[in-house]
Parts: sequence; C-alpha cells; structure tokens
Amino acid sequence: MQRIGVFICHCGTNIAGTVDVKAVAEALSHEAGVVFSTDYQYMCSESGQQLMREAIREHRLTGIVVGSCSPRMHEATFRKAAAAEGLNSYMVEIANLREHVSWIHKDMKEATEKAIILGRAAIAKVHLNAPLQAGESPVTKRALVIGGGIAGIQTALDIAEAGFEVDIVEKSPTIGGKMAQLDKTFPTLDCAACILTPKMVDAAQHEKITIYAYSELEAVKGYIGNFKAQIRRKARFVDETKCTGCGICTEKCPMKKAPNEFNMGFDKRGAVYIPFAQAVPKVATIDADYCLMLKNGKCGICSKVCGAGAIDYKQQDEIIEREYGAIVAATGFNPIDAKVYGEYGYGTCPDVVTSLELERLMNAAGPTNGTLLRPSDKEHPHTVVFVQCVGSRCTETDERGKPYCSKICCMYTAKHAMLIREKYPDTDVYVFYIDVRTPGKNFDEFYRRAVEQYGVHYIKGMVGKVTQNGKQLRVQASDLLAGEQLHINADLVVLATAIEPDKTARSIGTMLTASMDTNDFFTEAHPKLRPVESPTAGIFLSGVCQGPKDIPETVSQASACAAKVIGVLAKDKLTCNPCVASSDELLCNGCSSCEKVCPYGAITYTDKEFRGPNRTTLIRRVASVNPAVCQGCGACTVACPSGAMDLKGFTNKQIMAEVDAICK
Amino acid sequence: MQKMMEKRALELLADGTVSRVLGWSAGEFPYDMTPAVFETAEELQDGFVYNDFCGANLSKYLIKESRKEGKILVFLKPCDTYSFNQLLAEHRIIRDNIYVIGIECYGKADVEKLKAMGLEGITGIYMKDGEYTVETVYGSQTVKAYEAMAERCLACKSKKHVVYDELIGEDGEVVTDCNRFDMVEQLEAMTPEQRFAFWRGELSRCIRCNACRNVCPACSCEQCVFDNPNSGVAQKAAVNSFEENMFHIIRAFHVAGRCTDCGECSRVCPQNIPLHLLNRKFIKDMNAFYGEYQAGEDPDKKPPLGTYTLGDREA
Amino acid sequence: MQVTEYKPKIVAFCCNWCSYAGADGAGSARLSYPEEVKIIRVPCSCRVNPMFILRAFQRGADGVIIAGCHPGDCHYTSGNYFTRRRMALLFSMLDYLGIERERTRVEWISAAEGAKFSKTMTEFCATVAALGENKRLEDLRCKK
Amino acid sequence: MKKLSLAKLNDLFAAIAQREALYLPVDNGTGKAEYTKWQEGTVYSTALNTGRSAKDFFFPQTENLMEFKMEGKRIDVIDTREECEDFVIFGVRACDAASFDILDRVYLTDPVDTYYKNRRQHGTVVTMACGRPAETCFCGTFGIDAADPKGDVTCWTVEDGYVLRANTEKGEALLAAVDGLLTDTDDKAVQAAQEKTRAILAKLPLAALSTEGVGQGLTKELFDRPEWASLSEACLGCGTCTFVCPTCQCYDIRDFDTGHGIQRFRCWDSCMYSDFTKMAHGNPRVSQLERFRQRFMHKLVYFPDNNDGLFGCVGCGRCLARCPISMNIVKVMKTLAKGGNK
Amino acid sequence: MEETLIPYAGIVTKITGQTPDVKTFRVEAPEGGKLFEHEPGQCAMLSVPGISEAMISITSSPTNKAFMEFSVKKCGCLTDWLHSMEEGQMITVRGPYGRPFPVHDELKGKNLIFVAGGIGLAPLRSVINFVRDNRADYGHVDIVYGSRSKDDLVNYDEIVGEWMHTPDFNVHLTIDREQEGWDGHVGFVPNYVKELDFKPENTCVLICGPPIMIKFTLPGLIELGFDKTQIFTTMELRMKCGIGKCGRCNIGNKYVCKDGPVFRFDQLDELPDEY
Repeated sequence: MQRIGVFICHCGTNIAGTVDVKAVAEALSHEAGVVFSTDYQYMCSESGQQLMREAIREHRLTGIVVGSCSPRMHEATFRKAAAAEGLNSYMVEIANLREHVSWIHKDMKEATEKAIILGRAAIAKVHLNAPLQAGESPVTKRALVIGGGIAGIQTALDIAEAGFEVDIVEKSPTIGGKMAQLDKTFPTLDCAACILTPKMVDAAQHEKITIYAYSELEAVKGYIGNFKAQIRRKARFVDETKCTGCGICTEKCPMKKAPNEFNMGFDKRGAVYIPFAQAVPKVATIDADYCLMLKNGKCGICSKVCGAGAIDYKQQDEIIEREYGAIVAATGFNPIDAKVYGEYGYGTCPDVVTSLELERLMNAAGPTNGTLLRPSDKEHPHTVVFVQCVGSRCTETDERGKPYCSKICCMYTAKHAMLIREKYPDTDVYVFYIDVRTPGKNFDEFYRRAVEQYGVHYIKGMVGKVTQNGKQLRVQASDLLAGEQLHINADLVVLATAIEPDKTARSIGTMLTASMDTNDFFTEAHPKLRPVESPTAGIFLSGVCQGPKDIPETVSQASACAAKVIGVLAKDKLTCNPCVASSDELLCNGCSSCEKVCPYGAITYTDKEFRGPNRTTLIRRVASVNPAVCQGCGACTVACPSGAMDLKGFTNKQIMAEVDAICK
Repeated sequence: MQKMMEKRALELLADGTVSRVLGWSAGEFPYDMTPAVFETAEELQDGFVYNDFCGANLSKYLIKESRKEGKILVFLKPCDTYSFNQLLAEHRIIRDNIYVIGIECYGKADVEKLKAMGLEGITGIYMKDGEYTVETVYGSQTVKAYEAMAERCLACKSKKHVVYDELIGEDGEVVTDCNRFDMVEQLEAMTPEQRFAFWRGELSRCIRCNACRNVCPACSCEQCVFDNPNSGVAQKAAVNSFEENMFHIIRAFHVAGRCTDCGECSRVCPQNIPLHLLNRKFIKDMNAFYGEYQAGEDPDKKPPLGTYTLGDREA
Repeated sequence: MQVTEYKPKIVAFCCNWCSYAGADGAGSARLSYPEEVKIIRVPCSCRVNPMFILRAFQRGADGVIIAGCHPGDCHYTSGNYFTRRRMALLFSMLDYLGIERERTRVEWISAAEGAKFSKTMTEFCATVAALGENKRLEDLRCKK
Repeated sequence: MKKLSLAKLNDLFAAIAQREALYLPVDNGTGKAEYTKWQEGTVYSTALNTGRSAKDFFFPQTENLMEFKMEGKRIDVIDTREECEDFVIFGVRACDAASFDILDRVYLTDPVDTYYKNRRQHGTVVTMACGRPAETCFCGTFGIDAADPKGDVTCWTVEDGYVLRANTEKGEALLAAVDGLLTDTDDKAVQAAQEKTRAILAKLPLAALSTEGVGQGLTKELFDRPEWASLSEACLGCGTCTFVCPTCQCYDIRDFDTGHGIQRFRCWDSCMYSDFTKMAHGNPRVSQLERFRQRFMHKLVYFPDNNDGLFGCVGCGRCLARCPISMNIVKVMKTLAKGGNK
Repeated sequence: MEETLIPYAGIVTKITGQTPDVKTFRVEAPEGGKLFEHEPGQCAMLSVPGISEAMISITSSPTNKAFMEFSVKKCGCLTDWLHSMEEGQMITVRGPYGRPFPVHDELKGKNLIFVAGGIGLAPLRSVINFVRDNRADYGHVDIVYGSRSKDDLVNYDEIVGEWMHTPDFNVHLTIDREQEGWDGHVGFVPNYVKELDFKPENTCVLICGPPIMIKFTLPGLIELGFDKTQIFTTMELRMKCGIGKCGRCNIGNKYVCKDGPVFRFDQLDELPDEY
C-alpha cells in the first residue's frame, strides 16, 4: 500500500477559475492510500515545490499525484522535487487539470467532477508505480547537419568551434542555399554574397567540418547519442578530390542548353557546371540529364580538357554510413509555385516574376549583370507592381495557398522597391499589400524610408488580375482605403510568393521520426520553451524548416540549435529513459513476435536454463530487451500474447487501473 | 494405411533413426483414439491404430516431446504440417529431434455426426467403398463417408504437406476453391443485431473448460494471460457474457496471424461452439486487408501483425 | 419536454508525442470538447492492448478512441502502423460479433492539431451518445 | 403409482410451471439437449442425456458468496445470501440423480455449505428412467440402475404415456399438486419397460466393466503405479472432463473488484489445471501426471475411503464422449485392473 | 444460518516487525476482543478483499482473551499487501480451521520438545504460550529454535524476555552461521537436536519449519529412540475453502485444512508422497 500525497495546483486562476480545487483535494483525500491532500496556488513555484518536499518528509510519502498543468509542462519539475527529497522520480504522476479540464470546460461542477476522476486515475496508477532507475548510454561525439544553407552552415560552424566534428549533407552541388541567390539583404542592404561566402569558406576549411555536397540522407537508425545514418553521395561524375574548380570544362562543354537553376532559369549553363563562382566545394558537376557523353556516349570533351583528370563518367552513387550523436534538420524552404495563381499571369506573361527571380535579375552576378531588364524584351521597366501575400495568409478554403504568414515578404519587397527607386528613379513602384508587417530591429524605419524617402506607392488592396496588354501588363486592383478600382499598366509585376518547407523535409522527418505539422514544418518540442528541439530526442531544428524566418532570425536560431547540440555532445553518457520494455523470462516462450515489431532492434533471444519439475533443468528461449536501445514505445507488449513483455512506467496493470478508475 | 504406417515406424525404430513414435492408440470404441507415444515394437504392435477417427493434431505434443532425449517419429496430416511449421517458426519445437512422416488425408470422420443421425450404442464401425457400416446395440446402418466427414475437412484448405521427411501416400495440393469462409461471409451479411444474437447464442454455452486453448498449437504460452493472477485479466469461469466475449476475442486476437486454421478448437469444444469462425474471421480479414497469408505455409514470411505497409487501410 | 441526452463515458488513449500534445493544444487554444472524454496517456498508440479496450467497455465505457501520430509521423517510426493493423482487425472482429462498430475509433491527431482534437472528440462523443449505453459489451457486475 | 397420458405431458409441465420454475432437457440447436426453463411451447427432449450435467442446479458454475464494501481503512462484509425459490428439474437420468448423493456427501457434511443446501432444499428432482442407453453408459458399474432411477419422483416412459412414482415427501407434494392430471396405475407397464432397458444395458460394450482393482483402501497399491505416466501422457490439462462431470465438485474462490465494491464468488475449478494447487513457492502436483492421477484417485480411491466405499463416479459417460483426446475413467480403470505388478 | 465462508472484519490494532520479512499482526474485533475462539495449532483465513485470501496459523494462544495474532512471512500477493499495511486498517478473518495439536489429550502430562525453524515457530508459539498458561498440565519443556541469523529469529524479545524465565522451560537457540554479537549456538537445527540428546520417555515432539529441516530432524529423533507416534508436525498446502470441500489441499484421502494441519508422523506415513 502506497502512502500517497495529492497536490492540486490552482495555477493562479487557470485551474482554480473553473475547477473547485478545494473540493478536488477533499474528494481525493478519501481515496485508498492517500494520506495527504492539499491545494496550492502555484505548485511549480519554488514554494509549491517546497510544500511538496515537506509533505514527502512529514508524511513519509511513497507516491505523489499532482493535479496541475500538462505533464508535458511540469512533470520533470515535480519529479526533480520528489527526487530531491529522496523519493524516486517515477513515483510522481500528473493529473492534467489545466489543458484537459479547466481550459476546455466552462461548467464548474462538471469540470470539478472530471478533475476528481482524473485525480483518481492518477492515484490508481501511482498505487502500481515502482521506482525506476535510468540507465546510461554513450554519445557519439559528432553531429549531422542536414542542409547547407545559412542555417546549416551557422549551426555547423558553431558546433565545430566548440570542438566537435560536424558533417553537412547538402543535396545540391554546393552549400549556400537560398541566401547565396539573394542580392542585397534588409535592413542594412549589405550584399548577401559578401556576408555569406566567407562563412561558406570557413565551413569548407574548418578541420572539424566535413561537407557532403550533392548528397542526400538515405536512412537513419538509432536514437539520441547513437544515430547511424546512411548518406547517398550522388555521382557528380567528377572526382571531388582531383577537381581544382578551374572551370575549363564548363567553358568547353558544347552542350549549353541546361537551365541555370542558380539564376532561376533565366539563362543557360553547360551540362558540366559549377553553380556559381563562390560555390563550396568549388568542383564541377556533370548534369546527367544533359551530358551527351552520359546520354549517348558521344562527346567526352570535358574529360579531354581537364588537366587534373577529374572527370569520371563511370562514377556511381555511393552510400556511406556514419555515426552521430545528434542530428540537425536545416532543410530550408522554397517559394511555392506561383503558377497556381493563374490570375496573376505567372507562367503565361514573361514579365510577371517572383521576388526570388527579381533577386537574380538585380544581382550583379545574375543573368543581366545587375541591370534590371524585363525578361520579355530586355527593356528597362518603368512601372513596377509588387503583389504581396501571394499564397500566404490564405483562408482554409483556399487550397492553393498557405494559412501562415511567410514573414519575410514585406521586408524584402520594401527592399526591392527601395533598390529600384534608388537605381532607376524614373521608375514608378507600386506595392499592393494586405498589411505591412515590420516587427524587427530597424525594420519599420526601413519600410518608412521606402515610402517616405523613396516614394514607393504603397496601396492597401488586392490585385485581382494581371493580363498581358500589348507589351505591357494590365494590373487590375482595388484600393481599399480610397475604395476604388485601379488599372495600372505595368512593365514588370513581382509576386511575393509564400515560402514552404523544402519538399524533401517530409521524407527526412519520417526518417528522423521527428514530427511535423500539417504544413510540413518540423514541430518543435515546445513552441516557446524548446523552439530549436524536435520532440524526438537528439533531433534539432535550424532555420526555416521549423517555420518562416528571415536571415538574422535564422542565424540566431542556428546558433541556438548549435548550443543545444553541443549540450548533447559535451556529455560522455546520456541518461536513458527508464520507461522501457522488459520481458518476464518466466512467462516468455521465445516466439519472436515482439522482435518483429521492435523498430530499434532492441530485442534479442537467448537460451536460458530454468528449473523444471522434480529438480530437472529446462532450456528455454527467452527474449531480453536492451534498455539503452529500447525507446519505450510498447509495440512489443501488445505483440506478446503471454503478457511476458511489459513496459515500465506504463505497465498493463497501471493502464488498466487508470481505465478502471476512469470508467468507475 | 495403418499397416504401412506401423511397418515404417517399426523399421525406423529398429534402425535407430527414432527412439519413440507419436501416433494414436486404440480406444474402447471404434472412434475414441488417444494420442500416444510408443517406445518399443511391442507397444506399437499392441496398441498403434490409425483410422478415419484419428483427427487429433499431434504437432503440439512435440513442444514437450522434442525436448526429450532422442528423436521422435510423428505422423502428420497435411493440415497438421502447417501447425508444425508455425511452431517451428516460433522456435517452440526442435526440428532436429523430430522425424516427420506426412500421411495422406482425404478427410476425417466426426463421430458426433453419426450420433446426430441417431446412431446410439455404437459397437463397431467398418469402412468399405466410401461407406461406413455402423453397428449398434440397436441394429446396424450404413452411412456415406462424406455424410460423416468432419466440418473442418469438408472445408479443407490444403491437402499438401508443407513439411515432411518422408511421405506415406500421395501429397496433395492446396485447395484453391475451398469454401472455408462461407459461414464467415454469411455472418458478415447479417445485421449487427443478428450477429450479436448469433454469437450470444454460441458463446453463452461456453463453460470455460479451456479445451480450445489447451489443444491449440498456437496457444503455447508458458502461462496464459487468463491463468496469470498478475496479468490483471485472469479469469477462471465464464461468469457472464462479458467474460465469455473477452476470453474468446482475446484468444482469437492472440493467435491472429499464427492460427493455421487446423480446426482443433471447434473439434474439442464440448459445447460445440464454432470457435473456428472467430479465427477464420481474422484470417479472412488479414487476407483481404494485407494480402493472402497462410500461417505455417512459409516460416520465413512475415506475419500480417509483424509488419505493415505505408498504405494500409485505416482502422 | 426536454429530453436529456445520454452522457456517454469515453476513454481516449492518446499517444504522448502527438495526440496528447494535441489535446494540450486544444486546451491552450480553449477549444472545448465534452467532459465525458477522459484521456489516458500512453507512450505510443501501439501501446494500446486490445485488452485495455475491452476492459474499458467492461468497466462501463461507452466508447473508446485511440489517437496517435499521423502515419509516418510516429515518434517511434512504426508504432502507429502496427496500431492501424491491430485495430483494423480488432474493430472488424467486434463488428463481426455484433458490437457496434461506432463505439471504437482510431484517429491520427498531431501535436499541432488542437482543433482537430477538439472536433474529433466532440464528434465521437455525439456518435456514441446517439448509440446510447453500451449493452453488448457490458459487465453487469460493474454497474452500480 | 400414477399415470399421465401421452397427450397430457404438456399440461403437466404447465401445471408445475405455474407453481414453481420448471427445468427440463431441451434441444439447444446443436443436436444436444440442455436443461432449459420451461415456458409455453418448450419441447421436452428425449435425448439420452444433457450435455452439461444436472449439478449446475445445486452447484452452479459461478455463484456470488458475499460482497465487501471498502472505504478508507474500513471493510464491511455484506451477506448477500437469499432464500432460493422452489424449482423442479424434470427428466434427470439415473446417473445424474445418483450424483446428487455424492455432492451431498461433500456439501451437506459439517460444516454445511449453506449455498448448496439452500438450493437442494428448494429443488425437486423428477428423474426419467432410461430407454435407449448409449455405448458410453456404465452406471451399472457403480450399482446404479438406469431403469429405476432415484429422485423425488421417478418417471418411466411406457407405451401409452408416463408412469410416475413419488419417492420422497417433496415428490409426493409435487404429484399431489398435479393430481388432477394423473390416474392411478399398477407397476406392470413399468416392469415391462425396465426389462427392456435392462436387456439393452446388458448388451452395452461397458456392461462388464467392474470396479475390481480400484476402491477403498488402495492408495498404497495404486498411487505409484507406472501406468499413470502413459495414461496421462496425452492429457491436455483442460477442464472438460471436470466440467461435464456430474460429481466433480472442486471450486475456487475469487474476488472481483466491481469498481464499487468487491464481489467474492466461487466458481468451478479443475484439479486438471496446472494452477490448481500452485502456491507462491511451488506446486505439490508438479506435472500433469500428478494432476491426472489426483482426479482418478479421488474418484476411485480417496472418495470411497472417506464415504464408506461409495465411488465418486456415476458412469454417465460424458467424459468418454467429450474428452478432446479420448482419455477417460474407463480406460484408467481397465488399465489399473490389468496386472497390478507391471 | 451461519456460513463459514463469510468472514469477519477485524481491525489490525498492532503490527510488530519481527524480522526483515516477518511481521506479527494483532487483530481485534471492531467492538473489541477476539473475533472467535480457537485451539493451539488451528489456522484462520486472512484476507484483504480484492487482493487474495491465505491460510495463516494463529500464533497467539487461546488463553489470550484480548486479541489474536498472526505472524506472516512476506512471500506472495496477500502477504506483500499485509506487510504494507498500517495499524488501524481492517482485514477479514474466517475460521478457526483444522485440527489443533492434541493439547487436551495426547500431549497432556507429557514433557514437550518444540523444534522450530524460521517462521515455523508461529504455530508452535500458540502451543508454547498455552502450555505456559497451563503450566501444571505439562511436564518439562524444551524449545529448539533456529534461524538463518539472529535477525531472522521470530519473537526474539518474547523468547528472551519471557520463555527463558518460565519455570522448567529450556530454550535452545541456534543460528546457521557465525554472526557478530551472537554468542549462542551456531549450526543447523537437526544437528543441534541430536547434540541435545533428548530422552524419548513420556515425551512428545512438536516440529515445524522448512521441509528440509523436518526431513533431517526426523531421523535424528528416531535415532534418539523416539517413535513416530510421539512426533507431531503441522503442514501447509494451497488452501481455498478451509473446510475440506474445494478439493485442492488433499494428500491422498486427507484434507490438510480439515484433517490437518496437525499430523502425527505415523499418520503421515500412511499418506502418499505428494506434499
């Protein structure tokens, strides 16, 4: 029989406002085994914890039930408090009276009744709790960063600076990501390449960093501290170790029809190419879709011109396996395909472009060498219209767009407008917006400069339609403030398209068993308190893969993420989750059902000797669970027909006791 | 058949291939054979019997017998070989200690069927030309063999031996047009109310004697959850309709994907509850949801509950 | 005359990583659902043994819902896939025994889907309430 | 003796059922008869015997003994016993009727089992003499006459109706209550029926089965006989034989937590079960051999030891028909009788 | 009508820790006093409803009119529960069950030797205290009691404080292995019994302890000239009903709960070897 203490938290008025906490404490005081029951303003506060500790001492408590907020919030807090008093942490159970009761129910009587029932269930469980001891597992002191954009680079650099090895896996031939494609950056207007490329070089040169560019994650096994990842190193058909990046091959390649991704397809590149001058690693890659040699075995020029002998048409994808202690997802984003918004003419009218395309059209290293020219006739545009929120902040009924705000568009549009007006003062610039959102250091000042200093026309309203009208574009829009319809003849229309997580994020999330939201952004362990961790231990989140953010935010999150990773790698051993499966050898018949459903391969079988009747010995095959490998999902417990396999902390009897208490 | 089996068993005993023989021994009546282990030629010659009433599936005895000293000879009918394979896949029997003779089978007789025809006081049963001559204290009568055939044999799924060391008689084929799911389909076609009434009628007869469980080759747990006082679900009696349901649902679930549909559960039920209809429902569903699977057919194939696909149907 | 609607007892097994968090999310967003729903936290939906479900019905539950991560999102990679198979078979068996199919359900609710949690629970509650008291899997001994 | 014409059987049932609950064998749809409560339209089954024995009426498979209310440190014991209502069982065969004597020896000796006694006092047994015994019958081995069963009232099926004889006060009261349906008769028709039955009984395959080699005082001789090993070899350890047996009376006492109290109930148990004698630190009957031996030693030796030679078997043959592996008391008796010094 | 299966509810008024795994529970009726009377050697069914029922020997003497006591070793579901109980809680008790030691006939006027090991002292303690309270009816008393260690000796305080000071009582304590702070005898009970060289004349032996101890003590006693008719023991088997009906505690034709638990060794010889 346990001696149970019950503590009902008011959580200010969060719980006490809807639940009669005194009545709950009183009702639960009559439950079998309860020797102490009380309520308190804030159980999680220092004095609340003190109250619990005193009660443990004074009443010799062997079990604790706290009626409070979600265990996902403060279970650890109360466990620590109990442990400080010498009570095993796993003798604490939480009845979730806030998220599951007071916050969702309005009627005091009903909420109180439900609170009492949840309290009873927790008491019933604690009766069957047993002290659990956490085991330990070693840590591989290397991190994997998936994605080589500014987020991945920053995280990798910070981890490496702390003295740990980091591997970056980047699916494209070079690291740099989206930032490498940008022209200037708000709100300081410094050039993206100038601030990014040194970091890329730092990463390339850092002795602790290994970059696997043109590589993709194939599979991940294991758990925090002990991941095993398979990385597919896609065939570049160029030996990375030999290529000097001289670029002769790219010049001599006769096949010049491949669209240049880096310039958003505005120009062409060769079948063998280096994405841009500052690419890291600066090695050529042969595009198998275009290479004549690879396609029909005729050409081979690049091989002939390469002084280093780096060209290797026979190169194959290679899969390497590496071990890691922690994994960072920095998979980044892409603009959505603006073609779905046919009314804006994208894809049909060549002079309707996206903001990222505009970045390239304005960049000195871009297809126009930095001169803003219309894609259609390479003329200077005199009237430019920006359309905001294309695919962002959509209502639920709009299946083409995203419900969220893409966050960066207001600022980069202000930047674009300002840059155009500065370079080409004869240009009229219109911005159609729903709201202008400029929270951030020096952001609003930046926007006001665009309006006040550069005379950009900001019009609150929606663009209804963009149609080709001769050489010009006819923009139909409404001015909400003036309450009138507008028709503007524009030379260039720029769409601020929403951004979405990279398409590969979903499959990577599945590999990492990291949960994702409906928009395919990785879910953080806690939206406020653990924003850079995935709920899956050992998986961390950096950059836009977690949610839209601009460069400064991305970089700070990347560093925060690195700090978390360093926190894991700095440890020699990790404490394991003690809530793991274990097999009762006396019941186990070694049928292997459990092994088949274990995702971690934590179950093995051995032949063991048992005492049989009349002093005989029986040899039986029985299962045993490696507690460092088991993550405690419990799949095996249901696969086991004899009930030999049970899960500590969530035993069959504990769960059934909760069921009984709830249904009573 | 009996002669051939006996002869071969005597040979294998004599040449030391096996030290024991698992077969059937004669009963008081023409139909009540008991599974038995014979250790000597004399015992075999005295007591070994094989006839149309030797329906018992001997494979489960091998859990115990294959762990004893020496090799044991076992006679397995086609359906028994599936159970044998399944036990092998679950590491419950030691293959090296077993010599399997597959015996051909065209269906076993069910004495209950004879009795249901009003044949009481049976003193002798003789088989000739597809007919049984049944002698009773009240006179004799002839019955067509198929009229006395056990239900499970009428819906035989396979006459093929999936494992054996040698065969006596012919090896058959998997019965592709077997109608074993007919009754399941009939039940499925009923309304829930009708189905509920049907199963209440059947399961309410349960006396929880555990014969179905103890005879089942898949129920080979060291201790059944229903016998384990620490499991929290231990039951000893069919106290009420809930416990009847609980026992039979959970038992069927525990053998789901492992049950070879050997039909022993229904054969032994003293209350004639068609327990195989529960197992067959699971088998039918698994086939329909996750592709054809026959437990015991291929020990290396993953059972439906031990694997999954991304596109499985929703529950 | 006002007919008082039957208030069913609902047990919701929620996996710790997605659906329990989803329930917390519903709480944080103050998205209400009937108080008849009581949540039991399990590490993964695959921890739910058919015995627990029958046990709940025995002890007086009128409906049992199992909520887990969306397929592909299981914290343990594959747990919910096994849940899906097990429950598909179990529910089909219950149906076969003539026990109302609508009393049991599996739903995939992510940590971000507080709204879905609340909506699902509200709907499920209404469905079960319409069925009324669980008679076919009841244990009279457990009735007061 | 009283006579009931064939046509009036249903009237008799109706008349009895008006006074008290009446149970009689009825076909249950699987080709087997089971005791069922009579109501208008119920058809009496003339099947030789019921699938389950008649012991259920006095010793049901499960019954509540008492309840406990638990609150905090307090326990209240609640006696839930209630006076049983009168009832009649019609159509009990000689074997089952004899089994009641055996159950009485256990449950009505000091200390009396009040649950059993209550039912026994309120139940009236109407037996039906056998007409078509089966090959599995061997009640004669234990001195039971299938043609002249015991019970409160004995009934014979004769050519043109039924002859009834009251054997006890309870029986007389029952017949008196339905006297309007009955006429007086002599025992000629009964004797003819009995002769016919006895002639068949003599021809049954087990007619010659004797109790030689088993019985009172033979513990030492039989306990260590090597044949137990082969006899018990195939036993599955299920409870079929025990549960269909009219004389098996072992029980278990269990508690069930209803959520609002503890119900203590008893239920049939089987000495064939591996956990029957299991204790926290071991089991005196380690293997199926010991458990199998216990069941038959109890019926054939221990029970006669403690009950003036009365055997704990009535030869109803249910276990012969029902055992999944066709091992049974007849095979045991014959094996034990064969050469005692093997 | 009285039904022996329906228990009494009693209050556990005192719990005394005897050894690391043995506790003694004092049980009184809610209105005070004993739940029922008993004879030395008889047992009672203790139960916590919902947990389990178990047959436990009554360790207090019938001469104690205020309460009953049970010494319980922690070894299963119910005993674990009892050990975690607190004073003031209720349990249920039914009984008394079984045949007592024949203190009114065969043992009367005899010299008595009690041989006990570990928790085996519990049933004998009832007799010992009965004999102390009826000192004139019995002759010389020897008590041989052994345990694994000093800490495992049950009722140590009572033995040293009271039994050792009872006239014509000789208490011989022994422990299995040398231990600091123990200057008494060291060795196993069977050997110690032989060393003590008891005389069989007009003497009865009451023995209770682990089977292995009984097995080895018996030949020693026979060697000393004792006849099996002079030696009594008490048995323990799985019991449920306590009244010889549920069918599980029989050894041959004898039911331990009804015909035992006290047996004379010559009676045990008549029974098959299945215990």
